[in-house]
Amino acid sequence: GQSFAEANRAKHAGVGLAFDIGGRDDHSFNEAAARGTENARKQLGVKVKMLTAKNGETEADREQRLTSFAEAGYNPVIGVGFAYSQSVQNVAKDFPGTTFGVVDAVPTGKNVDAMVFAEHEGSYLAGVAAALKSKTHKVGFIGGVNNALIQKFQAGFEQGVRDTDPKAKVVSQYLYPNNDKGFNDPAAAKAKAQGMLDSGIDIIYSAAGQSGAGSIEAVSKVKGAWAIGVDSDQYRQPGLARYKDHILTSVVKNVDVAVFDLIKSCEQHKPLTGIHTYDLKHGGVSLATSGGFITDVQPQVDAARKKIIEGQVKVKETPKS
Amino acid sequence: MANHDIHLTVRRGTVHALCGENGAGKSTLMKILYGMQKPDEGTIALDGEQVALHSPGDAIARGIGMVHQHFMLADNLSVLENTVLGAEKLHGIGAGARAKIREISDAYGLNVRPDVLVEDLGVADRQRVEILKVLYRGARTLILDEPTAVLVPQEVDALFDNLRELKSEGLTVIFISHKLGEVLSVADDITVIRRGTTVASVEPAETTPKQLAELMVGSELPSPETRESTVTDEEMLRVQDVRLSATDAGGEVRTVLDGISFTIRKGEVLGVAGVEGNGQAELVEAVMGIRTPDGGTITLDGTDLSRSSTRARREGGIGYIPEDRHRHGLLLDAPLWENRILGHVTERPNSKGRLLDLAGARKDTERIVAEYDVRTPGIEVTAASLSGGNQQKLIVGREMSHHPKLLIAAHPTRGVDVGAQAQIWEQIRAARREGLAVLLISADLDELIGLSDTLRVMYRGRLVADADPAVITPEELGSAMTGAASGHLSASDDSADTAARGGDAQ
Amino acid sequence: MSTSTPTPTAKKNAAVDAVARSAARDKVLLGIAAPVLAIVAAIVISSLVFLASGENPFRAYGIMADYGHYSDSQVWIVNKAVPYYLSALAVAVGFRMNLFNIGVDGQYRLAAFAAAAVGGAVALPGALQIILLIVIAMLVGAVWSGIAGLLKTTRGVSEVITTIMLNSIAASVIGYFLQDGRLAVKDGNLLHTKFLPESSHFFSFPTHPKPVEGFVVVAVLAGAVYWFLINRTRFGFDLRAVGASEPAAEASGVSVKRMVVISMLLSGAAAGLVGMPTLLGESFQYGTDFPAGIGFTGIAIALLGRNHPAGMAFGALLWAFLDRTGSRLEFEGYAQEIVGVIQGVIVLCVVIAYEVVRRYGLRLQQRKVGEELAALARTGDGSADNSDKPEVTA
Amino acid sequence: MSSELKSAVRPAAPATGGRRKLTYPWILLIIAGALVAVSALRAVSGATDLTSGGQFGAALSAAVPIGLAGLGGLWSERSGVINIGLEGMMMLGSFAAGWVGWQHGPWAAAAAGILGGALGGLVHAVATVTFGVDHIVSGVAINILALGATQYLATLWFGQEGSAAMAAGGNDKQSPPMSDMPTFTVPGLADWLNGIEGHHWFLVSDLAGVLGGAVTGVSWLTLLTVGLFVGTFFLLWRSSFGLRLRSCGEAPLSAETLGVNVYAYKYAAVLVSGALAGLGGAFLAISVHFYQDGQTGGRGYIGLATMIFGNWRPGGVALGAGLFGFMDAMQLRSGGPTVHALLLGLAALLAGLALVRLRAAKRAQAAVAAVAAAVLVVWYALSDSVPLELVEASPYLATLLVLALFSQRLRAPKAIGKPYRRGQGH
Ligand SMILES: Nc1ncnc2c1ncn2[C@@H]1O[C@H](COP(=O)(O)OP(=O)(O)OP(=O)(O)O)[C@@H](O)[C@H]1O
Ligand SMILES: Nc1ncnc2c1ncn2[C@@H]1O[C@H](COP(=O)(O)OP(=O)(O)OP(=O)(O)O)[C@@H](O)[C@H]1O
Ligand SMILES: [Mg+2]
Ligand SMILES: [Mg+2]
Repeated sequence: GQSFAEANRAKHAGVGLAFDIGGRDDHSFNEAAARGTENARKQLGVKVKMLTAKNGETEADREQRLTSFAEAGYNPVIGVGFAYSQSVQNVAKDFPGTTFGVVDAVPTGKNVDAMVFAEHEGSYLAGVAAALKSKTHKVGFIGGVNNALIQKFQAGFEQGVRDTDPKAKVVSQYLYPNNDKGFNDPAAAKAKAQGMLDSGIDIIYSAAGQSGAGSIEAVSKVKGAWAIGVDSDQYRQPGLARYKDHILTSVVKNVDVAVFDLIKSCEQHKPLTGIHTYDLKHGGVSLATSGGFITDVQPQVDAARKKIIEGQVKVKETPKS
Repeated sequence: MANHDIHLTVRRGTVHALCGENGAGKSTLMKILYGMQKPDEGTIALDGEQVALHSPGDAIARGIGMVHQHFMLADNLSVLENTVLGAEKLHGIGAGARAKIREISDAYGLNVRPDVLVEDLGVADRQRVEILKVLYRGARTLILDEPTAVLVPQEVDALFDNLRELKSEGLTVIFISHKLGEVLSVADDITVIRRGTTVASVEPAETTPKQLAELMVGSELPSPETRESTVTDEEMLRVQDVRLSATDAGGEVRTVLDGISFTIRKGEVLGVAGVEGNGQAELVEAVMGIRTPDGGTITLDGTDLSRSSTRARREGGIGYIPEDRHRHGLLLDAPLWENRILGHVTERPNSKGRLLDLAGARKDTERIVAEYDVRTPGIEVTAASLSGGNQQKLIVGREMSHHPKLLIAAHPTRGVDVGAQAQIWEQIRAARREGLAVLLISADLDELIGLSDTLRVMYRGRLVADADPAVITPEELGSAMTGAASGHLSASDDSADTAARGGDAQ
Repeated sequence: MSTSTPTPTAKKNAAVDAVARSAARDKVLLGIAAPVLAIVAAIVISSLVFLASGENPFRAYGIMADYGHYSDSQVWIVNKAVPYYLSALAVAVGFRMNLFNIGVDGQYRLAAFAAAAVGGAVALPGALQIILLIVIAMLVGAVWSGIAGLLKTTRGVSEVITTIMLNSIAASVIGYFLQDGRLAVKDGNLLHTKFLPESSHFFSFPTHPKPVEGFVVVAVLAGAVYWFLINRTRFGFDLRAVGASEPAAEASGVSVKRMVVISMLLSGAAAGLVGMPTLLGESFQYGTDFPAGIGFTGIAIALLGRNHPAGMAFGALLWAFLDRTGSRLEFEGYAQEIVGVIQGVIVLCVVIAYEVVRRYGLRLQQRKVGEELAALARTGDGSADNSDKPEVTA
Repeated sequence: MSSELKSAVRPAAPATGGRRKLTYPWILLIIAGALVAVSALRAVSGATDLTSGGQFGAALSAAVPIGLAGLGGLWSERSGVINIGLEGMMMLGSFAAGWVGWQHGPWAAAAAGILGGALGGLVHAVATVTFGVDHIVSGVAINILALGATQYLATLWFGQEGSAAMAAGGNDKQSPPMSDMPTFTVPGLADWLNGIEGHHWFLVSDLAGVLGGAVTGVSWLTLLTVGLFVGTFFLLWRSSFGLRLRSCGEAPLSAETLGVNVYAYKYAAVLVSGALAGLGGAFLAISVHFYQDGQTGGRGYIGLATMIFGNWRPGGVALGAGLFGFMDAMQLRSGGPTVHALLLGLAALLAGLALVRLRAAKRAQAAVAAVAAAVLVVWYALSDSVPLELVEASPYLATLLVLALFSQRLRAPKAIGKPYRRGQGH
């Protein structure tokens, strides 16, 4: 019969945002991306449509989602999360007139904007702060899933700690070797953090999506211990309001900025394409200061930041094994 | 319709026997009395008062207790637990109940130990637990549905002593049996049921077994008697020193078959007697290859089958009529023609090579249905919709169609009505004339004595005695079955007369 | 043996014909009754759910129907249904003999992973490569489910439990090897096995705008093989016999233990195919994002399709259709999660409806047989009565 | 009838290898032995977390949801109904807990979890008891339905744009957070035990660790769970209600003839089963303060495994759940290194097994065990950690191993999974 595309040709419909499994309110990068479109809606007056991935999706499911956006005339179409890497690359070929964006991945394509972040650089700063604030000289890192992305967080954090306090010990552990459950299991993070705290660790940096709430809670039960948040400024998250006095800082990934940039460029008919790295220099990542708990070490943190921006310090993307 | 126009009056403090052929509706009637099934119409009055029984609970509350045709016991619970179940209010579930059980057991000589697991009990013990369960509830009216079917004569006598004891205490007993000798010996009144309706009420003193039999089936009872011997010298089956042990649920290893040896010749029927649970079922399964013995050899017509699979044995010429046709003989939800394939899927006309021959199987099923008089409207109906007798005829037809050298028949006529019974006997006899060897297991001693050329008695996994069916009586056989006698059983002086022999059957 | 025929043959035949005809009619009617009953119930319940959540069910159904009738949607649906169907076949092989292979999920993932690892390392020419990979996948799937089969036959452990455990263990095994430096390569933030060479790409049908995956042919073939195996071969009869009654099958000469192992192996081999359309037609590598959970969907579809190849094809398409419309519904402002509710309701309604209809059918048939025989006996009068007791000697 | 009688065969004399029954003194002895072994292991390997109070506390809270699911399975299966829908019932429980909890607090959440799970149980009972659907089929269907329903309702109730729930921190996949469930710590005792534990004395410190875990910061729900286990034992094995319920799983037809309303007891059992699983789900939600999509993570299935593992007895289920909890807590808290120490323990166990088998003259089995033990020792010596994947898989491997070794000694209720229809007994 007739194809859907033929039946539903449309003009400019707005921005299409396709989330990863976490969904728009994941307190993490999906949420940040949503914030970016929200800003665009307010400032540029564009319409926004958001769709969310389901568990156990296939490549085809993601392609279908992106295709339905493009067919309905949405432009740009943005996939949030590295899972969209392949599907964006595939679909972008079929819709040369549409600009596609993807967060955390670098697919190729003439009409594709790849937005990647220097998580390791932000994590380095968190390492500096942790090394300076730890009284036991033992700090911990909890990763949700042992994949390449999370390893960037680990690598940066470990390097930051070591460069600042060579005596300090960093214990890095993952909740799951290879299972997305790791971003979704606060109970596991809680137990893991508890184990770390029991062994004398007093600062824990968790890069574990939603699971992070568990480790923050465990930290909040121990006097003098600090948690370091990730992706968004977790001090300000309503769901974590109860523990905010224990959130030292957060490594913020400004996905909203990247998304906003892309939308704006499209509105101005000069769409961004190619790889755009949002690093420390370009304000793509930063260390949150809410709560003022790191005010006392801010000078050292700023110094480290400067060294990275100037290239004096090169932050590694993979942890030393 | 299972029952219609039933009229039954039972006097208090008597033993009232109910008899009728298989499927006459006796069990159905008793289930109605016990509240397990609802009558479409009609009334039940107890002590002159009309009662409505909606569930067994109602019946129990009115002092009716029932011992079912098939044991209703939970193996994994103790005797105590089985007894107090549903009647916990009476004496609790602890010490009080235990004391009460001992009391009842002593009062009626039931000899029941409250704390053993039921699975560790033998048949007669289980029977007594069933009776105890009823008495524990203070029943004044006892219904016993074929309580003697699995008992040896001595155990039957003991049971009857128990019943007389109960009667003398003023209890009422309704007793169901088709063993007419038993009925006449224990009953005060007799009611006969035929095709779901009461046909007569008679006084035992004024009735002979022959009259009773005619009332039951409308004609004379068939007899399994075999006239001339067809036994040849050619050996068909040789079983030598077969041993088998099994691990039970508690992890304990038990010897189930202990050095079993026998031979069956062409044209011979070897009957094995024994109380159920003494290893007959295991023997059959060992010969069929369903169980692997620990040692010993099984040779069929000169071929050693000890290591062969069940299928190879079947292909080698063993026919099998299993004792539990629903569990082992049929696929109840499958149509008749698929049931015809069962067990012979590798043979013609059921298959060609590795493929099924559906047309061939269907056609042959039609033939079996016609030839063996299986009452069915067609071969596409499921086996479950046939009556038990017709299911059995289908099985017999199926097994006979492959011209077996050896037929293993375990309780071939159990639960089958007299008409079908006669047919099955006749078919076995006919095949035997053509040289078939038969291994017959049966709890019906008359059938066993009547059909067999040779008799062996099995007790605790061993063949302990042998007997000549021409002279042996059920009583003697029974005493060997309980382990009281062994070796070669010869006829005793007074029991050789035919009156006693045919007593139950005629 | 040949006793008197109970009734005149002609009369009996007529009666038999009538019964056979009415039995066939009943069978068809009952066969239709169950799915109709289930679908009606499912629609009613789903509508209530829509209404309760303040949505208009008819608009939603309209959107779904509208979505389903476009050609490109149909391509999406067919492609999605193929692995579902294969998974259902794998489950059904077990179901036909009362084995619950809950482990199809682990089996197909491990199988696809092994095939991907091998495929990334070797490059045979032409079709050989594809054949090699499919064989490897089927072997690995079979071995993994075979463990459950062996544990069941040798140690008496329920396959339900072992396959659940094996699912988790499979995930760990894959996790161990799917690491940089072991069998995986790092690609941006993803870890996956090396890309398969061109020769491993399965063909596809060039439909517009997206192609239909060629694996649909394999699925149809697998369905046909399944049907033939089960219904037309001795092996299939043995398998069904075990499913219908284990003791009866054992007594009939089937080695139940052997059948358990063989059918677990077959089921696992079929499970090995489940990941192939994705691997050979879509992703060309096994990565951390390889789809999981199709094994569980297969259970649902086998239940929907009553283990019948055509029924399961319908079930797979229905499931895929519902999955795909979820995205469309979300586009139109509904919560796509409603699809999960509809799917769950359908499965529950189907299993209940089939059971109710089955039981009713059995009772109906029993009564009919009883009546039929009673009628025969009446018309057959005295002769029938006599034939009950042939040639009795007292 | 013959099938019922088969087991009645009594031989002249019991043949070889009668096995001793596990009585309570024996079980206590085994537990004590295990403690000694573990503390020896701790001393040898230096993996102090093996017996720390924190480890046992974490083990306890990891064990509770699994144990509740297993206990739920026990109720249902003791009445003869297989319950593979435990996972779905847990999902309903955790969802309901999240839904009620953020507005009314954790106790209300626990109650809601119980109701939610019981609702799942009700569906299972209707399908299996009333309609006679195959138990496993119905269970699978319930798991699918529960997943769909909770996900859908979460979008409506937690993630609706502009709703109060969303403002309170809820979203499509997660409920707004609820307040803490109170915990209790026995004052004095906890600190004292903690102090002893710190000394790392052989056995004494280990025992202090175990006890410390049991008296420090324990959720009241954990205590409730312990009560439920004890209560279940007394209710099912020491009361007439329990006798009737178990009789439905052993011999429903007999129970029916004695006036037991089998349907009612099966319904009750399956409802309780769902309620317990629901409470297990609620425990998960309460301990992390919110419901979350995918929160149950297969614990319902694990619960089922512990039930079989525990031979359908509450003590066994508790033991199984404890083992799972222990492994789980260990891999989460300290990962590879501590599990690494267990290699040595396993090697010792296998060596022991080899000796026992050797004495029973089973050479081949003894050899296999000995070789395996040697391999483990070598592995232990040559490495200082085990792969995370192995740690993750260890509970499942342990279950498989136990079932493979001891399945013959397990005894399921006799009529389990069999269809039962009132008035259709013969
Ligand atoms: N509800 C029913 N409607 C019609 N027929 C039924 C019904 N229930 C049972 N029957 C049939 O009624 C007949 C009587 O069965 P019943 O079990 O009462 O016989 P019985 O006299 O106890 O036989 P047996 O000696 O074998 O125990 C059987 O053929 C049975 O199939
Ligand atoms: N509701 C019913 N109405 C009429 N006939 C029925 C009904 N239910 C069952 N029947 C018939 O009753 C018979 C059921 O067979 P069943 O096995 O109960 O017989 P049975 O009495 O045990 O037979 P046998 O005495 O030969 O063992 C069938 O012929 C069936 O068609
Ligand atoms: Mg009867
Ligand atoms: Mg019958």
